Amino acid sequence: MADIRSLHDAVADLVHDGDTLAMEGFTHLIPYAAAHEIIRQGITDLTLARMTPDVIYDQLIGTGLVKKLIFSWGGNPGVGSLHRFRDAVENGWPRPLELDEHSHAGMANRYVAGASRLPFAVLRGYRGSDLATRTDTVSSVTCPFTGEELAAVAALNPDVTVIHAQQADRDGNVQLWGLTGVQKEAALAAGRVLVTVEEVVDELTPRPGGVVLPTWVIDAVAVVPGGAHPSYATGYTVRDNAFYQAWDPIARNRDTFTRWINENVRTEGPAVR
Amino acid sequence: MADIRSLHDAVADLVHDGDTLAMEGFTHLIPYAAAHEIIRQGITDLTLARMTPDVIYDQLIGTGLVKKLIFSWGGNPGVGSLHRFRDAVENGWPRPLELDEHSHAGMANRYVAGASRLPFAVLRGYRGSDLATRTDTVSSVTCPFTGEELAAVAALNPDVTVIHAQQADRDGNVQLWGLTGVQKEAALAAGRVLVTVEEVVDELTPRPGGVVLPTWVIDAVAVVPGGAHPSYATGYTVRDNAFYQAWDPIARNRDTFTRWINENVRTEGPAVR
Amino acid sequence: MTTTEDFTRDELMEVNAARALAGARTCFVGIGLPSTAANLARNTVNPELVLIYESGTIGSKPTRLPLSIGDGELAETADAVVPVPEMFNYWLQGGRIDVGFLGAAQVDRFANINTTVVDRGPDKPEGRLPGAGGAPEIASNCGKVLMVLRHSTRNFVRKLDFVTTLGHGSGPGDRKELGMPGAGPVAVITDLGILRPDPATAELVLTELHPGVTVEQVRAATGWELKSADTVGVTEPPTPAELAALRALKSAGRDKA
Amino acid sequence: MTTTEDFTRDELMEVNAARALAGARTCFVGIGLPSTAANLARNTVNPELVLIYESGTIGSKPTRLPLSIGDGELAETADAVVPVPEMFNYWLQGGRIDVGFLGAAQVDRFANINTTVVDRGPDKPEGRLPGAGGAPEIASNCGKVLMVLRHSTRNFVRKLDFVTTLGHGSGPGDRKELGMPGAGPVAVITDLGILRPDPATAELVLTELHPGVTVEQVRAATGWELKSADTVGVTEPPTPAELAALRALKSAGRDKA
Repeated sequence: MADIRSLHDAVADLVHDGDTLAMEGFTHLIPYAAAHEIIRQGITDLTLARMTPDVIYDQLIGTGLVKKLIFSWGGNPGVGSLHRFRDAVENGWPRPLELDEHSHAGMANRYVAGASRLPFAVLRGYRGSDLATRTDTVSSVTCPFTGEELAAVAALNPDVTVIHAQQADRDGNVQLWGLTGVQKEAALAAGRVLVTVEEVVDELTPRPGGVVLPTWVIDAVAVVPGGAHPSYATGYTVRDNAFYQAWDPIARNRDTFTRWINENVRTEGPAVR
Repeated sequence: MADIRSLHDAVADLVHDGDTLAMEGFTHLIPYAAAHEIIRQGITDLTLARMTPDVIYDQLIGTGLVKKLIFSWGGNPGVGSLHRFRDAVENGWPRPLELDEHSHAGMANRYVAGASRLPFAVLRGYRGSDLATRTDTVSSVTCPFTGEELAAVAALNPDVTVIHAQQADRDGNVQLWGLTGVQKEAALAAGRVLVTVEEVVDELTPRPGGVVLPTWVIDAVAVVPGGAHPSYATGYTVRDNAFYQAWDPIARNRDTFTRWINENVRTEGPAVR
Repeated sequence: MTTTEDFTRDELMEVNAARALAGARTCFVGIGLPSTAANLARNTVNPELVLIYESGTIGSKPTRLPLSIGDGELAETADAVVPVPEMFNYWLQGGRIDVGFLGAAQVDRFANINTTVVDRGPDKPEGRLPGAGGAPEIASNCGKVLMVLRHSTRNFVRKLDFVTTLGHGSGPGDRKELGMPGAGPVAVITDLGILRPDPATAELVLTELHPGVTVEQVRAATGWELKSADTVGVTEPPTPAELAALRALKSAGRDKA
Repeated sequence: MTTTEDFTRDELMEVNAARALAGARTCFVGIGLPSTAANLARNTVNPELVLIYESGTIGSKPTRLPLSIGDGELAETADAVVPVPEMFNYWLQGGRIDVGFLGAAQVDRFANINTTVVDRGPDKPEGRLPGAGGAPEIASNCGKVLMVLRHSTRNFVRKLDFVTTLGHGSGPGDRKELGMPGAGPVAVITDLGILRPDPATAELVLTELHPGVTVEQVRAATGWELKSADTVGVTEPPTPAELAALRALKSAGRDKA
């Protein structure tokens, strides 16, 4: 059952040093505020999982809290590179970053296997690609009916998954809508689940495209209006494309990055928006 | 692209003697009118697939059009046995009925594999059950990561799938809502798709829980108001529980069954309701 | 139906089946007697019980007993409706469900279940039952399993004609060896009493009688040499509130059918 | 940007990329240049084109160029929004998509793609690119693949440093041997012209030049000995309508960014 708690307490209780942590949201509903809280609390040695690492993981990686990244596409969407991610991979700054790299189809199916509590998932993927040579979470299985060899990807079961949603009710049931990406799978695959929400409402009204996560699959809900910024929450906020563009020069340089984190995340409490 | 056609023409063009045919709908949105049209046209030697054969398949089986049934639970929900199904299996009347029998989890995953165009799906299922001894569409695979042995079920790709939905727009896009069962998977797994609908509307309004099938995955749409009777279409009709109860004595006897089919399906055009 | 005081044996079965759901958070509900029990539990011992039906509804709150597992009210009152494959993969196999509540046609001493075919003698064709439905994976994946069915030698048999759904196999350890996550059947509630697996042997033994029922009656209705627990209890008679709730539920069902 | 008459080389690339979508029913759209091309196609040669984005939108009709693959307008204007796993399993792997439109960091002569790492010399660490995203399975499963990228020896290389996404492997037959359902890359549209695989060898050859571009310019911008088709055509200059549509699309994007 989800308790409705402060972001500080929920993060402190649910996210631990050394955890494998998934923060999902496919450009929509990215849980930035929770990432910032993790930075403020200095929770470290994390293995981060996310299909599209994006600026949120650039920030975590640049602060040195991350030892490994499980992912399939690491860019600033529509803008360019993730400079902190590149600096960590290429130069080991502020610490080396181990990679477990997949395709989107593979990552999505790793979460599906995780949510289904199966040890692996099957797809027709990775064929002819060098990707499988750099990871031990891609293998193959042979169809017992046709003899076809198919890719097998290992289940991904994060210790903790954090997502952002539009609404929770007072019992801690959650609804998100719009692009809902792989959030249901990431949440159901995890050992612990934290959901930040735009607001608490008396009753969840079913929405077209709505995904409901009942309170009994969630550990904590924290109310953080605007907690997806610079990403967005359909019906509440719009994507701050200007921020994504502004991030490029900030992240390009170690000092400007560190200053930005200190001024906007570490010092100020919830990041400025 | 789906053409909007008469039920007669759509069935005549899309359903052929000898086809593997899936008519899905989990007690909700069962395409009875299409089944009756198949009976009127005498399309025969069918292999029928359906998780819950239900009264709709009792009717098809009793008319002798069916040589094989792929299923996981064959009863009249809440009422009792399917007498025509039992008579065919036990006594070969009006013809022997071959069975390919699964669990619900296995059948659902067979459709998932079919929709995904994979040759098989994996589940933790059939353990300790004799089911696997009577079918060649259950086998096993070994997880390449953990060594665990899991059940593999062969993909189910019907030649044609028929479903009933609430609405289509004039382009043939379809929306169904309420309990949507395994219909999306059954449709996407099939070679051809026929959708009967309650009505055609100018524009599909997204609904909570709505499943949209775009026109380019459908071959034909036929407008058949009440086409799910005695099943129902949320928002349009309610389940005719009395019919399901009345079916029991009708189907118990070969003559009363045949008379009912002749009077209500064969002679009268669309079944009385 | 034999009546005892002011309630029937079926009502004893239904009330005790509902009581067995006290404390459960989530229940995967089969149609028929399990659905009666689960809905009665929501109206008595466990108002917060989350009912999950294989048609895809999570948290249904029907006001009457559904005739089928896909009655409209199950969806309309649900917290969430999910596609059937998701129900079986993410929710059931995903280990999200505390209790699976099953009926059965035949049960053996290890609470294995047959719902597929029955042998009707050398010169007769196999008798056809409905089949497995969701039961094999419900019994494997739920935290524990409750069963409810009427007590007769036709239902409680020495040897199953077909194992549709594994309960405890041939004894302790079988489930673990097969890699089944859940604990399996913990109680079989009938119109005569309650059987539970002996922790040492996994064999079903008589642990409770309903008021007015004797051990001999239960043994006579069981197809194997039924053993009794060291102490056999007697179930509490239905309370007036339980009976009222059960009867209201059933008549609401009849009114609308 | 070099301009030729009243349009830029980028505009030539974008207009020709859009034209390549004439007749397609469904297109799996990568972000960036492919998204520009696909949206332009909807406003010019193929108003009925169904745009599919990996964020889960089917039939998006954005009025401006999305900055990211998950911009709100993609979902709000879509015929259907599906979960990301369903997109990759039922729709892409399910063989529902006619054309996959990809960008690339490095391409080789067989239209294989690298978007993972580049070798920057013996004393330098590998240069990091974004990674695979959806490309390996888009290239495998779509009916055919179009590619769009700017022409330079940095992009068109003799040998890939890493094969992220297979195009034609090492020649004809490789895709079939690997069991890939789709036909693979059929055209690479650049700011200089269009390369297509030779049917006999699967090697990319120059088949069209944009107006004002010479074969020598293209060869100089290609990292391998680029061959030409027997006859090298010249693409039609953009029509005023095409240019107007392209510029409107881009300025609408800028206004709202």
